[in-house]
Amino acid sequence: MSAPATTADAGHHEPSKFHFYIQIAMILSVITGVEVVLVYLPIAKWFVVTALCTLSAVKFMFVIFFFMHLRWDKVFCTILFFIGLVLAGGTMWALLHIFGADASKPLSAAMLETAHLAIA
Amino acid sequence: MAEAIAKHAYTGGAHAPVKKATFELFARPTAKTGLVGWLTTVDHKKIGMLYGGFAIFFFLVGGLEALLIRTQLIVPNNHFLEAQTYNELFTMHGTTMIFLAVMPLNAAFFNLLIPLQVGARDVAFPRLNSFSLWVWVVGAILLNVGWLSHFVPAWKFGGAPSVGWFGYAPLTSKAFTPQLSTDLWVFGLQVLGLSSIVASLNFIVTIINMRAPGLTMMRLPVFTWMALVTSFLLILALPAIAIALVEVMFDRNFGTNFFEVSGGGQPILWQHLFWVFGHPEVYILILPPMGYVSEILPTFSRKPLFGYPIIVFSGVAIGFIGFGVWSHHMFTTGLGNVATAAFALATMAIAVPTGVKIFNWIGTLWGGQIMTRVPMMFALGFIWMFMLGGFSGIMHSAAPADAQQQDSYFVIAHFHYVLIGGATFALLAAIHYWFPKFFGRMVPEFWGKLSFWLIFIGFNCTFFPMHFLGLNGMPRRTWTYDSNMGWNEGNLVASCGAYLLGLGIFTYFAVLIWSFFKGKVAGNDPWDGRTMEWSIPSPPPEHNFAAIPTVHARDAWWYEKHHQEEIAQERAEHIQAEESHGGIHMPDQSWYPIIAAFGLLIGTYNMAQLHHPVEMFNKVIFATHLPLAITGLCILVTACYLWSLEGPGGYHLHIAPDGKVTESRGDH
Amino acid sequence: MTRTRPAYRKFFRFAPAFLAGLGLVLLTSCNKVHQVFSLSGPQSTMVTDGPVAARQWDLFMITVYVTTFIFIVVGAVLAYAQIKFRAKSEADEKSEPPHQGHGNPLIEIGLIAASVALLVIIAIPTVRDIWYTHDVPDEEKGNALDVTATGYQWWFQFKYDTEMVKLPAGGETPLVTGNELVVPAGRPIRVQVRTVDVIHSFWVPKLAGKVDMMPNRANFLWFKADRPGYYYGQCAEYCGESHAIMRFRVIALAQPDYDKWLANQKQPARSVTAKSLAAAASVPRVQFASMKLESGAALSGSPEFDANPLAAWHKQQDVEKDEDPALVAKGRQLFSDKTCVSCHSIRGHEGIGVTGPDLTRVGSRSTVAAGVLENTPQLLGEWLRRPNHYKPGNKMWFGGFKVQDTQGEWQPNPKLSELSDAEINALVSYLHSLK
Amino acid sequence: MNSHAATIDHHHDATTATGIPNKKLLWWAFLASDCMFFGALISTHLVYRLNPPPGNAVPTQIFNIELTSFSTFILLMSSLLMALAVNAIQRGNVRSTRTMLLGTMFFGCLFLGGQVFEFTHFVYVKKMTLSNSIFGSTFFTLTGTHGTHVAIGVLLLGMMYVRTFKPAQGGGLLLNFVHLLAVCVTFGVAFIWFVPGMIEVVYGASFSELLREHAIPFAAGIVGLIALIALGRTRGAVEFGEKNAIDVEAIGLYWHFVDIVWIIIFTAVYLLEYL
Repeated sequence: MSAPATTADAGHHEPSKFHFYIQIAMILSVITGVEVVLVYLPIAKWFVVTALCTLSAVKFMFVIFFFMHLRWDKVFCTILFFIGLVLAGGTMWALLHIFGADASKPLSAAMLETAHLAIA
Repeated sequence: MAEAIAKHAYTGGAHAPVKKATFELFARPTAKTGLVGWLTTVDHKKIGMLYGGFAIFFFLVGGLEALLIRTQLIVPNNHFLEAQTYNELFTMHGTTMIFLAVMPLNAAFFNLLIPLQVGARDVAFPRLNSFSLWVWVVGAILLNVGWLSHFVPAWKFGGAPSVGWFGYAPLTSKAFTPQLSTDLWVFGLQVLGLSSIVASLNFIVTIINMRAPGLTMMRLPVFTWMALVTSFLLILALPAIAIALVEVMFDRNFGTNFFEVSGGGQPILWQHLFWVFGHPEVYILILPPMGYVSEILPTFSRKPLFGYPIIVFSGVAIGFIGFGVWSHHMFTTGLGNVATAAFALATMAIAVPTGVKIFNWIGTLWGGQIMTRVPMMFALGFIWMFMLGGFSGIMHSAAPADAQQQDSYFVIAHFHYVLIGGATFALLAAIHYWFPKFFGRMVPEFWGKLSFWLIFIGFNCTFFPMHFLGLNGMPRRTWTYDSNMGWNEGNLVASCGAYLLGLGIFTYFAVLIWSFFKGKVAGNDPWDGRTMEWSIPSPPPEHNFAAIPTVHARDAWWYEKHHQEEIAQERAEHIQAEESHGGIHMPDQSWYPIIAAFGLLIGTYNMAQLHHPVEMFNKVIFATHLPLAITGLCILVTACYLWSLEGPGGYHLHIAPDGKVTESRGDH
Repeated sequence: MTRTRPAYRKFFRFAPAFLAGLGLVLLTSCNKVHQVFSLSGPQSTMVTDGPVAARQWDLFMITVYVTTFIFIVVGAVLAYAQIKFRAKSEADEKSEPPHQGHGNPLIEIGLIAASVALLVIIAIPTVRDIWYTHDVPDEEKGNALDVTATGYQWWFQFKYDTEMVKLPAGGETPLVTGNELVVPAGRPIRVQVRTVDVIHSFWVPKLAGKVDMMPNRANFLWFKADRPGYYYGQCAEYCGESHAIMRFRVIALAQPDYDKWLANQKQPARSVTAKSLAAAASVPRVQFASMKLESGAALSGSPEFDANPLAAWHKQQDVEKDEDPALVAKGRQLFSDKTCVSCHSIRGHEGIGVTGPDLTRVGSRSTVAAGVLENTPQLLGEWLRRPNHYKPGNKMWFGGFKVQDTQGEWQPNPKLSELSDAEINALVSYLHSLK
Repeated sequence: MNSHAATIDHHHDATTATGIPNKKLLWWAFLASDCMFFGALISTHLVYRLNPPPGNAVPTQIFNIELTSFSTFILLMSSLLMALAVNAIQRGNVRSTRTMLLGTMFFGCLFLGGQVFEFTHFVYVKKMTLSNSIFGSTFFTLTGTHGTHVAIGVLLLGMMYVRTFKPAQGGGLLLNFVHLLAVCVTFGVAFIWFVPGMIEVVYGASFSELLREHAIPFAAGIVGLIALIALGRTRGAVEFGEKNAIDVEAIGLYWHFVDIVWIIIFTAVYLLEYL
């Protein structure tokens, strides 16, 4: 597995991904542009939210798999990162739901005021 | 093959820079002993011992705090302590025992054992390891410096922190605890978190990447597996409390509204963020002890661990589910029925992998030849006590019943059964078990057993009655109670038990100190062990292994003991191969980790009192502590910069056939 | 691996038996065995007096049965293994190692399945009771009494949301009391729990489990007292310096008694008329100079009080026999002069403050200082004299606010900390006239 | 050196048990940890956005979406340059690596400058501060923490850039330190003063007035820039080479991570407010 490269010619470098990276960056810019335009379009809200989330996720994946080389690295790196990502996402999801529940609604200012007035 | 192994031994690998001198502000320290040797060490064994020493010190401090607490409660309406002092004591007892005793003791064992169990010469990033140790010391200082203001009036910290170990907002806001001690608590925990994250990253890389040839993940000793899971829990859980602490710090110093009720803040968010960290923290405390016990039981049963894969997977499962049960600490905060039910069921689910571990430990005993040496007694005590603690845990998962137990002495009983009966018993077992390995001397059996029984009886006398105190309605964190509540006898027994427990702990450590000087000299393998650390001399040499071992089976050393010729030949080849590659590569010591930690101390200590003027000789020198805080930050950054420039460095060891070790420096 | 068998081994062989014996001696030598082990203290979660607490206890007992069953089975196997497979002699320890077995997947899966099954036994009633304890059952909703409990550092305020009282200045407001919640027995009480400062928790163990008072949120709990009684409650969430003594009481009365109490509460504060002015010359009733209280003494609950707190509470409702109108009037004046009014409210008299408990009927309460001291003249006087001793850190100590001295250090307001015995005497007379 | 370097496989390290270089593993584990860090921060922000207290600030009246979109684009471009820097060093091209590192830092500075402008604009024009509303607290803390990450990234890149000049034969500590100082001064002045100032100019402020009022930082920036150019000349053989690719890649991972966090923040904090 550690067999040294038999093709030990001086020119054996990582193949350049220069143009590839430029293409990725262009795709990312275009997606960002689409996102900004999207929020101003008169389309159904649920559709825009879904589209925005999807587009962001696509951008996210492009960066981690290409710019961050996950695509070419050992799959363990991907697993490692996704452990954190999934736990963070899950925690966020749970927190938003807990705070979204009826039982968790904060006291409105009006209710607070009556609470204080009643003492007097 | 030999080439691969030789390369393996060389931690820097092909990427390590060629050693070039003359690029250093300080001469690179080379002293192996003495103060400089210890302060600049990068040797995982020395760092482990420093962790252990500091941790045992704070363990005894935390124990003393507990004894003061129990003394105050020995009779109703006692005035031995003032309310505020008592509150400081229980806050610091909890904080100390968790962050400054059990966690660093586990870190000590991680440091001491992981490289030995995976067959490596050191951890993956030795200087980073030294950094996390000294950063931990900084955190310990910040947390405890408040005690000084009880003795030196000029230090106006307002006593030690008094917000409870989980510092529920808004009690931590400036309106309710204006004292500096709360700021120091915030920064102290933050710094300890940094230390733990850095250390854990190091252990993760070490365990995953530095395994000896042949040591597949499913051959890893269980302790190392649990260390891996724990390290993952630490890096994933600590960020939550880091954010929560940042928010409290901002609330206190910069007027933000995260937990400020008048500004629309929701203090319950602190509880969520705290327990998102706090519940995995419980497993951070208990998983390594499960690892010790899983090493000790097979050794003294002379049998492999029963159901190794299931023990490993249940450890991983506990780690994962542990992130989904945090709100069971908050059943009484009005989460809503659905959330309460969901967290109650998840909590019950986590009992399954925990139970599985107990079944497997019993399976390990079954059919073995049980030798009841002291470590084994503590390990068996662990199983019994941890089982009881687990049962009261299941009782808490029934949320409506928990509404009566939450914040009562029943909870105190529960978590002390888990953390003393569980974690501490296992740690005491581990200290006793590995003492001969790291100090080369045996602890006498009689005194060990005596201390076991004192601790066992004292512990149960202290905490068993607390179940009943809780059921009888005694709330926790109360500095006094009335005589008509039916709590007098329970508290009296508990306090007496606490003194007995204290006596037992004292005996235990006194015997250790005696053994360090006078104990019988131990051989390499006094217990007939099964894992790789028992294959090397006691205490282990600086380079751990003369030759990096090749692992052929799960209990690597047990296998080697039963295949001696084959192994001897393999070893000789490895030594030769490594010597032909320039000898054993060892990393250089460095000043920068401790200097960086010093910068952090100056920075955080002054950040904590940011808005207070700096006085010296009764004169105000600076209007705020900002200049000093920035100075600390600059020291930290500069040290990190120089650290990155100096490079890992290194030197080589050469082992002569007669075992004599010589050192060489310079290019290879 | 050669070891000689030391003689002490025998000692440790008998250690478990010794341990059991010691435990037995401890148990039997205690002369209050019954009292200790019946766990029937005033805050017992075990001897319940209402359906919510009863449900919670029953659920707890289910968990106890299940875990005890597991403990007996697993413990028996563990104990058996420990004894059976113990190396009996040195020869054992040095003999061939036992079979190096690695486990048995079938046993493992079986045990996992069994654990899951046992947990389901707990899970079902847990989920059922989460819903039951959360709110008053539908069929009883119409009969429920709504109360708001608000936590302060370190006392409780209770507000009867539907019981309105007329304000002297006109308008009406819900009835408010402090530290003692009087409720009708047999009716469900729905408590909204609030806080004005830090987190507190409302806990009356005999009636219901606790619910936290979360800042900026409104939590609910409900309970029902099965019979008239005097119930002890306590804050159960650490809330600062005097958390330990942030106590309160729930007094459940039969409906007629409750109605009578309510009618009285709705009246403005009682004023002592001057009809017995002639008696004003009589000696002051309470001699504070002779009062001796040990700081370590148990303060709340004299033996008579503990024997029947409900009766003591009823007795407390009666007007004091030999009131001295002059003294009461002096006390009323002092109540204003000493700035008490800025924190305490006495409906119909001068008080207007909202940061301390409402004192409109403080004389009829069975305790003062949030359940710390029995409301006798002596103890009320003691409380006025040294509030910081009985409740460290409380606001009354420094008169609601601190003042800065010349050094810039914050000191208590001297107005309150300088009460003379005569002044305390008058204040106590006044406060005890408020029935 | 070159023949040895030729055998480096940048996706497999034979000295480790998994083949992943230690540093790469460390950074990926750290990023997993950082996910939780930002997860907690973003949760805090969203919890308060979804349950706002009455009288909270209205984000759409405060935000300047054009500027933020531009910042987002800038950060994406910096990510591209970072990827190119790694690409260059993996091919042993130290010169190109330096250029790309400087470019990454430059774009990073543009982003930070935009944030400095945004913050001052919000505070002084829109009157939203850290403490006067819960939205201010969560918004400034979240984006500020992200900005701090970017700033640390620029500092790390600066250290890496300076390190590429470390002479092969050793020594040069003082020169190296001066070089780092020049980096800090130039880029510090750029993002704290110059970039936000330029944005003000774009929005109509007078450039000459800006220069007159802040002559000292401008001068400091110019001096720093000259020093940077002067010190940037090639000075003989350097130690830095293809074998250091892992170091550049590790910092690259961090930099890209900061970028993806911004991708999420841009959507969750900014864009979704406009619906």
